[in-house]
Amino acid sequence: QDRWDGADDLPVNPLDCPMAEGAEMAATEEAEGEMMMPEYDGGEPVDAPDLAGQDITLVDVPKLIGVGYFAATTQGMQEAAEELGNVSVTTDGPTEANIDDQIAVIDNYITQGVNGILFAANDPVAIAPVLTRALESGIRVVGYDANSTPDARQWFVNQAAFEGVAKSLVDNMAEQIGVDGSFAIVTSTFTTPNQARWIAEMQAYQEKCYPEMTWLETVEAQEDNILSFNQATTLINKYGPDMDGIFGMTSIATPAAAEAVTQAAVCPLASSEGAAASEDDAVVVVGLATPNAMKPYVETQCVERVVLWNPVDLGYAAVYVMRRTIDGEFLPGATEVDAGRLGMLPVVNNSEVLLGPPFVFTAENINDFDF
Amino acid sequence: MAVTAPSLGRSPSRITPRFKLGSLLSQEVILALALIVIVLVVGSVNARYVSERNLTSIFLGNAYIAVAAIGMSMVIISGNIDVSVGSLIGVLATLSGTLAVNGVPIWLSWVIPVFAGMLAGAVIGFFVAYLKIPSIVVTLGFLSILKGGLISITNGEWIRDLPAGFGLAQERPFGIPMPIYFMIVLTILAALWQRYSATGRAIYAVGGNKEAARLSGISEPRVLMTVFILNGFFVGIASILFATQLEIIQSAVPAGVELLIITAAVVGGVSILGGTGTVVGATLAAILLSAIGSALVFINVSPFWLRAVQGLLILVTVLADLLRRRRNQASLKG
Amino acid sequence: MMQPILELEHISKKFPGVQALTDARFDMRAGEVHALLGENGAGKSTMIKIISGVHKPDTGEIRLDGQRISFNNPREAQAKGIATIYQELSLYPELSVAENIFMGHAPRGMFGAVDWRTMKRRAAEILDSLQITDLDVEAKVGGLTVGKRQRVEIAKALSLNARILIMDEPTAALTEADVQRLFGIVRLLRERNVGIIYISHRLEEVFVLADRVTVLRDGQYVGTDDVKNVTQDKLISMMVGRTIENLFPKLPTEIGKPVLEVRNLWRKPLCRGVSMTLRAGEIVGLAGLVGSGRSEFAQTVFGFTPAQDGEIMVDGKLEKIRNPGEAMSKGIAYVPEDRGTQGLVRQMRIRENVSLAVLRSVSRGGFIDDKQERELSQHAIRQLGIRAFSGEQVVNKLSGGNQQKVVVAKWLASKPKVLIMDEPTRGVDVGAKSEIHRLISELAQQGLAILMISSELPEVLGMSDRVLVMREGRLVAEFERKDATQENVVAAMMRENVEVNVAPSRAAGD
Amino acid sequence: MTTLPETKVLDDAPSLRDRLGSALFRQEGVLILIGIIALVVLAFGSENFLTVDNLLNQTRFLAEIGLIALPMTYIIITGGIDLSVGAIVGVSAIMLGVSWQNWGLPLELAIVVCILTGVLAGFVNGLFIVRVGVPPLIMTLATLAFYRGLAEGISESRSVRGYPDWFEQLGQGNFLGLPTQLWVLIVFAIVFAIVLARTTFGRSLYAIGNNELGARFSGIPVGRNKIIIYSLSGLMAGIAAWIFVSRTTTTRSDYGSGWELDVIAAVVLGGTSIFGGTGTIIGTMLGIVLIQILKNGLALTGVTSDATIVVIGSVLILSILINNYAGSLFGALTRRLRQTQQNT
Ligand SMILES: Nc1ncnc2c1ncn2[C@@H]1O[C@H](COP(=O)(O)OP(=O)(O)OP(=O)(O)O)[C@@H](O)[C@H]1O
Ligand SMILES: Nc1ncnc2c1ncn2[C@@H]1O[C@H](COP(=O)(O)OP(=O)(O)OP(=O)(O)O)[C@@H](O)[C@H]1O
Ligand SMILES: [Mg+2]
Ligand SMILES: [Mg+2]
Repeated sequence: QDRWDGADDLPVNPLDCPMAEGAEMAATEEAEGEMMMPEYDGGEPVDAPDLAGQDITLVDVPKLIGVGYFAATTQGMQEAAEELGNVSVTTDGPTEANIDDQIAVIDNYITQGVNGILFAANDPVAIAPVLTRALESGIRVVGYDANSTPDARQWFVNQAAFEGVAKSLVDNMAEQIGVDGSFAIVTSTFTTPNQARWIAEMQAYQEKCYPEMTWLETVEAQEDNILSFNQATTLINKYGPDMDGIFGMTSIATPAAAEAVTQAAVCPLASSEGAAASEDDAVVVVGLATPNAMKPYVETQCVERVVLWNPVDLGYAAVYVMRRTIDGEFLPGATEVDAGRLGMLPVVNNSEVLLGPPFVFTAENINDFDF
Repeated sequence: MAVTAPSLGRSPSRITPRFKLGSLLSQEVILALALIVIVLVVGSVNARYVSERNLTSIFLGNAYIAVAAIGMSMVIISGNIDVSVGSLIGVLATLSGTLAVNGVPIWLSWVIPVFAGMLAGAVIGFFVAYLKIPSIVVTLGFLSILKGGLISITNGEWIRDLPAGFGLAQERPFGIPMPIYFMIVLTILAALWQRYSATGRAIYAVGGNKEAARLSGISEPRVLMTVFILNGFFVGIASILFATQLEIIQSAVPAGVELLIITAAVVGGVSILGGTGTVVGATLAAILLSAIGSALVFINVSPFWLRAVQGLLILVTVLADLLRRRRNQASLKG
Repeated sequence: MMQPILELEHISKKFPGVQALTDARFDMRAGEVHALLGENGAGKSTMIKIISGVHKPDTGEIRLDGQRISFNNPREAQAKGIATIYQELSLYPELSVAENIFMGHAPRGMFGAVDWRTMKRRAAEILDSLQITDLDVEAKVGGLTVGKRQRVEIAKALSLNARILIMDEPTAALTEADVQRLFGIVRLLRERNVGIIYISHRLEEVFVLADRVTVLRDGQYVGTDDVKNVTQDKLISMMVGRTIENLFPKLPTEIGKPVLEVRNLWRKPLCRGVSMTLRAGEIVGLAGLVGSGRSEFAQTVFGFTPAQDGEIMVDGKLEKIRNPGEAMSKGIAYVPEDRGTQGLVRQMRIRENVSLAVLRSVSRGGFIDDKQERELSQHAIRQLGIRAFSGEQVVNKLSGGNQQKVVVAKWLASKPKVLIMDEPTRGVDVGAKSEIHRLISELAQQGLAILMISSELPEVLGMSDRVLVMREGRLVAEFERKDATQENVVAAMMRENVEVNVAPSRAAGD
Repeated sequence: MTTLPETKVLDDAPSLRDRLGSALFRQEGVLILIGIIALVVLAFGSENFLTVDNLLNQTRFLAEIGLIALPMTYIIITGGIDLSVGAIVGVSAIMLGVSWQNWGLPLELAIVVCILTGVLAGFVNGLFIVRVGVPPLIMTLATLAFYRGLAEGISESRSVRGYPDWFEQLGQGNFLGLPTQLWVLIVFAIVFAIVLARTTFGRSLYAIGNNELGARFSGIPVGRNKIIIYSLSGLMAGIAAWIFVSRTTTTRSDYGSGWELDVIAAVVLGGTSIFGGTGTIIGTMLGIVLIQILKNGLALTGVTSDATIVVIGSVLILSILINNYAGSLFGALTRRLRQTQQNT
């Protein structure tokens, strides 16, 4: 398996390895280290009307509509809109995660004339021209979940730095299967930018911090739950005892993998139903997923940990950032932004707002969340 | 009759065994052979491929595709096509889940979508059979309507907290997953029906020569209605298997499923020109596709080239079938 | 005088732009063979399609056994014991012979399941009763020759034991021998008191077979009479409204140098080392049984099924002919035998069909010249008297014979040196037939070399300077005009086929 | 009686009434009708809709699909189909990017590679369909997977970026006041329309679609023509890929996925019979435009895209339905006229 460095050949920067404690610290310190001298690299709308404090209409264009994840971000945006009172957001986007449809949708809203556009890009570069056009016609542009080239938008709300997610995933896996364990990955498609980045960062981080770990392979499963299930099952069958863990890179792949593990009766914990015959056969599932999707498996104890930021918060934050930007309270060079109930969020990488470190759901806390 | 019948065997000119064998079984035989070859080759590379567990999951992999492909075969044999099945599966799966979580008795939440599927089939059938709109147009239309409608209504909210016992596809009587039973039983029933029922035969007639069918007193519209309603039935079953395999239901349309189903049908030897083909072939093809998918993972094909190889293999099976037909034609002429 | 079982009165039927039938009438008695005659487009097929429930008449009434009925679809007619062999073959290419025969009324076993064994057995029985032993009941119809398909059609009609059997030009596709067989069957059925409506353009058949005859002209009823009271000329004048002096107007021509020379031409399975020469101004008739390979020979010369071996010389020059295009560029034209599938694009206009084979000649730099094209089609329509209201009419709507005229016109348009005509007058009425014959003679006189494949012996004998006979893909005999008599031509066609045909069914008999 | 034909034949050129009638009552007429209604309604729905800027801007989005729809019309007229067009766009686009960035070809050459890739892909389809006799739907279904696979394999699913500005001209720039790609579409549309309507090649396509055997007996090079149209399909997919890459300044291996259905929908909406034998380029273009008008107009009036595709789906079915009715209506009409003629 040759080195996987993602679909966009961007440089990776693995975070420091966990040193018993303070690992988190290290991470955030690093972030702050950047925050010292932020020189803003985002774009600027051309003579945008001053709408400070006035009612504004926003459009939210996710990668695609009609999937659980973006249903959650939409929910967050509506919450924010209600809190603020002077914001109205409509969500509209392509029905397939196609960049060309997404461009067309955004273009229509530029023509229709909204005050601000929130987007999650299907492709960071391909989406740039239409976003630039938006800026040129005086529309504020803020990204979330999936970034574009910086100068094509003003701010990007980063749910969790790629390297942060990578670190969290790999660390959690390592803790369960040991530093010499072997694992495979089930992702959506190799061309999905976020997944590609995460995988790239994971590989870099694993090679840096867990050199003994064996990286078996990465398989595609689209956004299709049955296919994800089949792929996971195939991996289990293929490696048998030689595979200790599976990463699920999407909110679909992870529960599907968990289901596969359950039905193949190779769950790690002896107490769980569908428990593995022996220590050897056991397959640990760690992945990105919404807690709701994973509750069944966490309850049966087949899965211990699920990593994710809160997509509701993500949408929520995006709207706040947009509002602040329009109100002129959040200007280039700022180091943090007030995001309502989420408090102050730090600015990283010059023009990105960091939602915070990824959250790790476990049996203890998972029932406190509903998204 | 003036002349008494010769026993078929004794009239030499009547039976050419070579041809009989050639025409009846070959497509299925080819697929079966391809299946065996793959299993043997990959198995020799990696023994785990032929482990009982993996073979099971190969059969399980495309079970719901196979079920849907049964209906699709009939549609295609009748000289039509249905590109809306993917959307329909998504809609029916969502329906099933919604019913279940809203306290409808589980068995009902399994049955109602099947009827809903037949209803949808009836509507499509009506457009095709009585309003005389080409099936590709109708189903292209329905593809968007169903998909758009589903998104507008559910907005993609996942369905979860499904009641215990809803997971029909997760049942494993005698250690064999439920979908496999459905696949096998339905295939056999459909095959028998197609061969031994008048309507079953009429499908071939309508697909083969509309005008002639009309002249021999076959009501084309009625046959087409039957075909599309049946298709709806199989799609309904497929959608249940699809919905009940995991603990959650994405209330969304599975991408590209219709192409997979159509592929299974045509690779199964159903002539897209209508008038010929069998459902057994379609099911075998579905299994073959699943076996290929799994095999490519086992023999470590670079994941990037996976789909290319898949396409190539599909092409090869199709060509094999084609050359067989050629041979039969030749043996016929000569 | 016995009471008729079927009566039609004051029948009118209008199609878009055409009054197919006006106040026509017809009646039929049990156990009679009633011939229905008329020019192409006279309304014969329409009449029988009304009887068999395909069309509903606009006006008029149908009585079966004295009481009034009306059929909404063919099934209802079949239920009443009316079976039909339609003019255009209607079979399922992908299905077996047995299934074709029983489609729509297959024998059922338990649980109403189709009983395949019985079905095949019954199919075999029916074929035997027609003494057809060269048909595999499990063979796909798609691969059969035109002749064989025609026999399947007949078996199909007989499979629902009908009391009224309608045959719309059943012999059009058959060769002499098969016609004789068919007559045998028809007589057999007449014994069984089945009433038979028999449409044909071959008048001699009418006199051999029919008891009564009804004539239509331009959709109107002309008259009905016992065959014994009428003469051929009487019938013709009833049909055409005028008398036709000579059916085979063979004009004297002086025969020039060889135009087409074929040496040991091979194309398996049905063209086995054929050699022949065709001279300018000469009409050569090619006779043979169905499946004797005449078409394949012709289609090989024409490059449709390129030769596997052998030489083709045009004007003494050795030519390589790999496809019809090349054949045409060498001046060879072929009028195919099956107008429906080979000769025409039925959904297209007359104009477009006539110019299809010669698009190059009516176009400049690849662009079609409307004016030239229209002139071409108008000329064709006039030259052959095609019955259509304009060149813009879609060929589908033309009657069978008029469609045949369009095919001929189409190939004449290519102004060939060598004209191969495969069944040029199949399904063409006497009037048109004599026109086509005259045309052939004239063309020959203008120096064209003509090879005429025909299953109608009188035509072959009447028109040809020489007669060639094919059997099983080989050229087996050649006669000069003077000694080409019915007897020895048929003999040449049949030889040892006789055994082949009869032996098995005898074996079946005991 | 026998003199009847001659008199009739003389006035052979289709009369104005026939021309008008058939034009109005063919699918084109229906589309124009629906189109006008849509324009009016939508114009009331949003003042931003019926503006030159907006409409011109829309043409950027329909250019690629439009270009591919041209040869697709040919193919469907011959009774064939090409499901692999989307995948060909993908593989062509990838070849453009990879040959430029990874193989270091000059971008101009890379563009040529992109287009040739398309042609080759289409040619392969045609070759198998004609020489081996694989039914088009099956062949292109297989290559749909295969070509997409090639795109992924060759690019290892990496996107190619960083194209120079001049390259973006085609997809984002203007020429003589119109979007550049609109010119490309217009030119090709006119050429394809003329070829289909006026040339022997076009005529042969209709003949093949209605009766292939008959066409072959008429000496029409059926095989050659089929290979040509499938290659054309590849060619247009290649050009579309070029425009698309230029418009999005990126190359992804998933480019063009799902386009096949959009294209077919447009062609069918344009009145081309899926069974072959009939169809026009004008119809196809109207179909393309109508779909884009709906997508854009509805969006501007605040309809979200999920609802929009519902509308488009319904329009597709309805328009054909209307057309069937209009057809029989027109038939009755002319019959009436003919009768009055005969009576006088
Ligand atoms: N389906 C139809 N639509 C329109 N016109 C038709 C149709 N069928 C037949 N006609 C017209 O009706 C007239 C009678 O046709 P019909 O087929 O009955 O003639 P026919 O006597 O069978 O001629 P032939 O001996 O050539 O078969 C012809 O002018 C024909 O063009
Ligand atoms: N329509 C057709 N479809 C398929 N094969 C055909 C067709 N017509 C002719 N053939 C081929 O040509 C061979 C000869 O056919 P055919 O019966 O036409 O011989 P023939 O001597 O031309 O008799 P006839 O001219 O009376 O039909 C057949 O064996 C068949 O293989
Ligand atoms: Mg007739
Ligand atoms: Mg012949």
